[in-house]
Amino acid sequence: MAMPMESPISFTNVGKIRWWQRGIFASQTGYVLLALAVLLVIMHFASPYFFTEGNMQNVAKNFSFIAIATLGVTFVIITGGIDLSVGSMMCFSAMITSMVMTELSAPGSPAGALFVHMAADGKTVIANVPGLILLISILAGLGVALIAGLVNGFCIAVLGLSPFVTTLGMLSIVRGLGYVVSNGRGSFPGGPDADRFYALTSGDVLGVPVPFIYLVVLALTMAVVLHHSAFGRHVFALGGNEKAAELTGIPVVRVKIEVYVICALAAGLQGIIISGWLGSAPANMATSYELNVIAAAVIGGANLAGGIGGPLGAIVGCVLLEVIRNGLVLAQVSSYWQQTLVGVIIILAVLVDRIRSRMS
Amino acid sequence: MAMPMESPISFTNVGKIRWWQRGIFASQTGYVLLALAVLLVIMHFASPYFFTEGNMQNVAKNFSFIAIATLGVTFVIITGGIDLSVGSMMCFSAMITSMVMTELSAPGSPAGALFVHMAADGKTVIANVPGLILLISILAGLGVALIAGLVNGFCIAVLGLSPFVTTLGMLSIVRGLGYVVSNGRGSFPGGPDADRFYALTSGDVLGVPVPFIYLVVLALTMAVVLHHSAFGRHVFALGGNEKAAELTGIPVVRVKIEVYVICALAAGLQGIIISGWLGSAPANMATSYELNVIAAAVIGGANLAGGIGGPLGAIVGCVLLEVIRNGLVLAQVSSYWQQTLVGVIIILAVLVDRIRSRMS
Amino acid sequence: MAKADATPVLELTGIGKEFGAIRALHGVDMQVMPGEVVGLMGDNGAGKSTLVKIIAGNFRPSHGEIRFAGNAVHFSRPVDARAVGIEVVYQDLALSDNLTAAANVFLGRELKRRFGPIALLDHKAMAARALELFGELRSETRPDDLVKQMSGGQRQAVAIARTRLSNARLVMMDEPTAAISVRQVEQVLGLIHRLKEQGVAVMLISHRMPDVFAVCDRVIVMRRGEKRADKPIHQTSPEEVTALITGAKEAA
Amino acid sequence: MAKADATPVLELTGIGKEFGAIRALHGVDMQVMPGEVVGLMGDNGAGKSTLVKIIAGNFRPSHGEIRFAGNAVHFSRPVDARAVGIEVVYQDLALSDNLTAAANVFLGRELKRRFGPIALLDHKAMAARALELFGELRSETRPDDLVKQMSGGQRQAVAIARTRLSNARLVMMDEPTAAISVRQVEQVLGLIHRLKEQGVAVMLISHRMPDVFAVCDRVIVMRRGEKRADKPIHQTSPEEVTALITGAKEAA
Amino acid sequence: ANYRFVIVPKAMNNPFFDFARDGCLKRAKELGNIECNYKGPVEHEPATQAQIIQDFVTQKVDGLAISVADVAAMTKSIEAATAAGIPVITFDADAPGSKRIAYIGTNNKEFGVALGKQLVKMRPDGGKYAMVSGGPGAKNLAERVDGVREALKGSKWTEVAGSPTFCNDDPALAVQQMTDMRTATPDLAAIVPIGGWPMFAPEGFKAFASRNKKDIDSGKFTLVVADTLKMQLELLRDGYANALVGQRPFEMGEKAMDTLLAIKKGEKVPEIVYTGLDLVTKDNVAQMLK
Ligand SMILES: Nc1ncnc2c1ncn2[C@@H]1O[C@H](COP(=O)(O)OP(=O)(O)OP(=O)(O)O)[C@@H](O)[C@H]1O
Ligand SMILES: Nc1ncnc2c1ncn2[C@@H]1O[C@H](COP(=O)(O)OP(=O)(O)OP(=O)(O)O)[C@@H](O)[C@H]1O
Ligand SMILES: O[C@@H]1[C@@H](O)[C@H](O)OC[C@H]1O
Ligand SMILES: [Mg+2]
Ligand SMILES: [Mg+2]
Repeated sequence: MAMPMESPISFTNVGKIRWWQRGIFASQTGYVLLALAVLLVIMHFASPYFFTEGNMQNVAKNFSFIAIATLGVTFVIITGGIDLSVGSMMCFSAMITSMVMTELSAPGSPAGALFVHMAADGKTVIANVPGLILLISILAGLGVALIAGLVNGFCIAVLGLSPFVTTLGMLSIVRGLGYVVSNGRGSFPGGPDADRFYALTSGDVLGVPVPFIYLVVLALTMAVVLHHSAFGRHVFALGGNEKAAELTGIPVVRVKIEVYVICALAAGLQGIIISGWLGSAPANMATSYELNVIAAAVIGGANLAGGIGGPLGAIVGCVLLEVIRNGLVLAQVSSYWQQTLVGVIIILAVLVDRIRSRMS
Repeated sequence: MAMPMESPISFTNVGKIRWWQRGIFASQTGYVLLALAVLLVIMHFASPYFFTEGNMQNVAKNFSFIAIATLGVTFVIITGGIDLSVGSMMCFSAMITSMVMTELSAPGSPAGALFVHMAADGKTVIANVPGLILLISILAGLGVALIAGLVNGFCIAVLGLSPFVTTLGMLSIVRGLGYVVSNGRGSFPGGPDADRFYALTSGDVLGVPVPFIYLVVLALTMAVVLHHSAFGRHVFALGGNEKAAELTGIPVVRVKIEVYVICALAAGLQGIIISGWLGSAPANMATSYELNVIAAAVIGGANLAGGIGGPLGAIVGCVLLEVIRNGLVLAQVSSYWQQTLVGVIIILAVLVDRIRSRMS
Repeated sequence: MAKADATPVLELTGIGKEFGAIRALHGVDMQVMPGEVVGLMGDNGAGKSTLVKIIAGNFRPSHGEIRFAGNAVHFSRPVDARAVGIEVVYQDLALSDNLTAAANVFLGRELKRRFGPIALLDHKAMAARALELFGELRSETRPDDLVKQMSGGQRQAVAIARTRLSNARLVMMDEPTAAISVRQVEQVLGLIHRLKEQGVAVMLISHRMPDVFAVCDRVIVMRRGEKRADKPIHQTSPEEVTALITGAKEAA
Repeated sequence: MAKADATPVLELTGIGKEFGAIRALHGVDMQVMPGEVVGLMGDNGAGKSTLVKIIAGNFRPSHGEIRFAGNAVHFSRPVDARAVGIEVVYQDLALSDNLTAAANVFLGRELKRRFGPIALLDHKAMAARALELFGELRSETRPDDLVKQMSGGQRQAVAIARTRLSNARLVMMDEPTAAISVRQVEQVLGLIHRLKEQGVAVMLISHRMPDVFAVCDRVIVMRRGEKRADKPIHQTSPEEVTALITGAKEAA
Repeated sequence: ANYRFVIVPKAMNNPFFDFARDGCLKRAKELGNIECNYKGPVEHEPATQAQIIQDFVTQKVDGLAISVADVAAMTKSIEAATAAGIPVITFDADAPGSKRIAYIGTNNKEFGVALGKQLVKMRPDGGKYAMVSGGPGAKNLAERVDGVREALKGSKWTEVAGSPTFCNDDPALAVQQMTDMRTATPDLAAIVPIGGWPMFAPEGFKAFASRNKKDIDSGKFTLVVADTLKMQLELLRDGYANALVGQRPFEMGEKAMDTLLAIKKGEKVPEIVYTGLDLVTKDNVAQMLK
């Protein structure tokens, strides 16, 4: 029995949504972008060197250094969770990568024997397959991140622990393990693949720093995943109403575990890249970066209550933080005042978003 | 026209709630208390020094040092907010108190002339009214906390900014101002009232450390305010459903500002007490304490989503963190493993609460 | 019934409201007299709840003027509307899930006992009074239970009980009987009758035709944000109202 | 109508549920046949929604057994119940406020288009199908609007539209017509008729006596967690059911 | 007798203190009858350090060697420890005026002066310079800053606004700050980090130095850096810096054990032991690396 339609449903009281009423123009991200633009102009007048090519490259590199981790934590924030372990995770993955690289490259060691041998001159060390050591090292670094992410996800999704407490515990656990494995010393990338590693992490392609390229690729991927895949939709649904998501048959546990794993992997990758640039993975690397990373996401428009966020916002937040930092040094503001100004500018930047609410 | 009652409303399908099904026995706080008891037993076996009088005093003093700030932040958390500026606030209030105390006690200075003068021997400095300098100094320290709290509250309640971003900005602002006013050096209590100050902050009464006494008084007050005053009820209502609270005519803006002010004042008081015990208010004092303070509240059962929390939980959380810290040092666990164990124990402690959910 | 020459409790002129591109309300005029029960009907999305929220100070109108008891008013927050004597049962109930039923009923108007300079909550008195109010509604709702754990109808009873606390001059009920059971529906209709007798104006929003025809003096029909009809109840019929709601009949 | 000797779609034996000290359900037995429409009525707090949630895998029963299509089942999560063909319209609707109406309708069953190895969401197809479903319900609900911004009735339409996506064997509707307007009520009742014709079993929870008597084959009355009556609709009357609900009549 | 001594750094996350720890462990092993514990706050935070000291007082350890995070705060803690009969010495960062029995470490003022003098020696022509410091709270670092300024007073060197920057002991931040300062003042002629932080990130430091390589080689940009950890020496050897002035943390650790043991045995110990400074340039770097 098909229903006969009396009259087609029409929406006579609904007008056209103008372009400036939707999408980015109606979001916090858009308004923070506006604040950023204002800030750039101010910085330009504060220091003639701000807009030099060298400094722009520098800014691009520096913000890419926390932006990848910010992309990861944005997934978690959209589900309404939080991950405080990103800073420690960066350090630990970086450390494991360096340590494995060094270990596999030591001709004498048991593991090293499989990968390297002395050349005839008794000096040069040659790897079996070029790049193999590097690959294994990076996989090892990401592997530990994967495990930490799984543990976070398991505690939160399956055991139902609070994300704040769980990831705070993980912050401590992972940082401590970093001290344990390196005996407090941190570690350095070493061996025949170290140069290849440096090229992959701190080189540039046609003047564009490689971390920036990774960032762009990852951000685009994230945009597609969030808005055009079922997984992404479930991530948003979880943040909107977890109970409803559960009732409508979304695999809540799986999605939650996945976001914490993504976040840990992003942090791990971020740490590995930073250590390549530093040439070292010190045991105190990225200490308390978690606050910066989460702040960047939130400033860019992600909502800690869940349900809102995206890659563009994450990046805008990171750029804003880096421009403030870099700009204040360039403007030769006294170090004592710098910290105060950073705080003030952060608040002013998000305040711009209020213009939108007031206008509508 | 009064309605005739057909039959009195009765609840035949409702049994009696047994004592172990309600109140603390049915709360996370109760279960974390259980975890704490287990931990105490373990520590007793791990170190003979743990249950000595000296160490117990020590533990009591140390946890009181963050517990007052935790009480404050618990108010904020119950409304569904967060305050990341507590650590910086502690430092800044302490610093202002010391600086004012020193300034007012300097016989030569313009402000000092009003309060102190040289004795006949040209050496001893005498105050007009004993304790007046101390009072004014403490009020000055609390005064700056009040202002910071008002600014936080204003930005969050009136301008509608995110609590995370606002208080992160304030963290930076207040810490920076501490550097600015002390020229990076910090300050320490001085003058004729310094000894009185030390007695009030690090003395003991019949073997009980005074900070512990303050804590007990404040916690009891807080319990009464939360559960037996209209303000307390509104704090819970706000955390349960802010929209509904607004619709039912609760002065949401005022309540929000009040909780941020309470939180800042508690942090300020806490900082002043710590500086009395330290005998100094260094510029990097209490760096990153905010995470410990928030963690203590959350471990004790406060819910960052709002609507749940209380003084007992705040205290239990602080005791747990301090027992872990102190216990691991006493048990002579390697410093490098300590951090890892702290994380593991934090997670295990909240895990105990899951037993409850599973059981019911 | 209200006399024609009395001052209306509520008078709306040209009320309009846009949400971005959505015109939720457009040029709505209406008057409500003291002691009058007005039924507000209309299709889903017609703008009824939006109108209630505007009157209650929850949204500001994009256009138009509100007069309450003869004076122009501009409520900027719900508490302002409450202060002049407007009580509302919201469609989404506006309950704090983590509080008990009694606490919700008394939210913002807690009963207190003074102990010298301090006033503490009088839990017992509030629980007793709430039980009484639920009894009046014939609802088996336990005052000391958390609202989170309650059934849909129990929650609605809590929201309705709230309006009984103050001496309101206008009570607006947005689908108060949607979730409640047969006998409580009777009680709510009875309650509306009593309010009317006390000279309180009532605005009832409902999709239940029989309820509206049982208690209302006048019915207003909205369609896509506009007022399509405003008639004394005895000059219309359920059939006509249905036709107006669905748009089969354009106006009356 | 269902034949007596067919296997019941759903069979409950001795279902009980306690929440702490509250006995929400106690010893409930019932059977639902394919193509049968059963009305579940009862006072507020009688345990209707709790029963629905137990069948849907949202709570586990404290006592008793559930058989679905002849087999004992133990759903540990709602997705398990959905997998065997149970669709539910929850009383609180279970919508994600930050998603659009179309996204909510298709939540967990998104339509996709394959691009080589990857499958991306087919936004257009979902919006079109959702508009169609809302049209069937005669509801003016815009597929691309956020659910957060919708009126109570529009939200309910979204929740009802969901059940139309799959080939369910049992559809449970917990007060599906509470917030919707007259003409949509007709459509929902029409929908229930069509489901019945397709052999789908329907359980309708409602406080609206006329609706229950219009579509149900059988009515079950609950009171304080217990089943008080289970009768073919033509052997009872609205008056008797009302008496059973209020407790004026103990059982039938 | 078996003694349990504890060495308390300002912050465990600073690689500098790893050397003090290693020195301490080595010496403890050599001496045989003592145990060396290493424990401090993870981050540089004085209240936490004070709590840790108190825990050790409770445990009645046999001696404490502290790198003081805040002078006033430690003065009180040291008093408490002394009252409990535990001898206390300081290393790396001192608390003069407290009840500590001895200080073992660098004369920080002189350290600063040495850094400044090294700069003047290499570049008497002068120019603009900037400093990088760790945390604004640390007294030993403040003394170094004063020392540098004192040495450069009357020379042709002028300090730029915004100097010193504080990297909070974060190597990455230290490099970023150096980069930014050079961008802000393109004619900046020298940077003097008064601790080794930027070089603890060798590749980051290299990247920065490489970009300014031309200026470094032509003597237009000079890097005089404090501390002489191994990676720092390598960087100097490879031409990424002009000079290093180093302290001897390993020796600090060793001497701390000796001194505490001597105190326990009732011997008289000197109140101040300066462990000395190493001046390293291209000329002697190879030798230092051995
Ligand atoms: N906050 C909002 N933002 C955007 N649009 C909104 C908002 N609130 C309501 N609307 C829109 O305004 C229109 C009127 O909604 P309203 O809630 O007033 O309808 P209603 O008449 O109460 O319907 P119902 O009978 O379903 O409750 C709807 O189209 C709705 O989508
Ligand atoms: N999660 C819960 N925790 C504790 N008690 C609960 C919970 N859910 C329901 N209850 C209680 O169980 C009883 C039955 O509730 P239920 O929601 O099943 O009633 P209902 O028949 O659907 O009522 P209504 O017609 O009002 O929707 C009520 O007394 C309610 O307070
Ligand atoms: O001595 C210094 C130490 O105190 C600091 O914190 O780290 C670097 C060293 O130069
Ligand atoms: Mg409505
Ligand atoms: Mg129900």
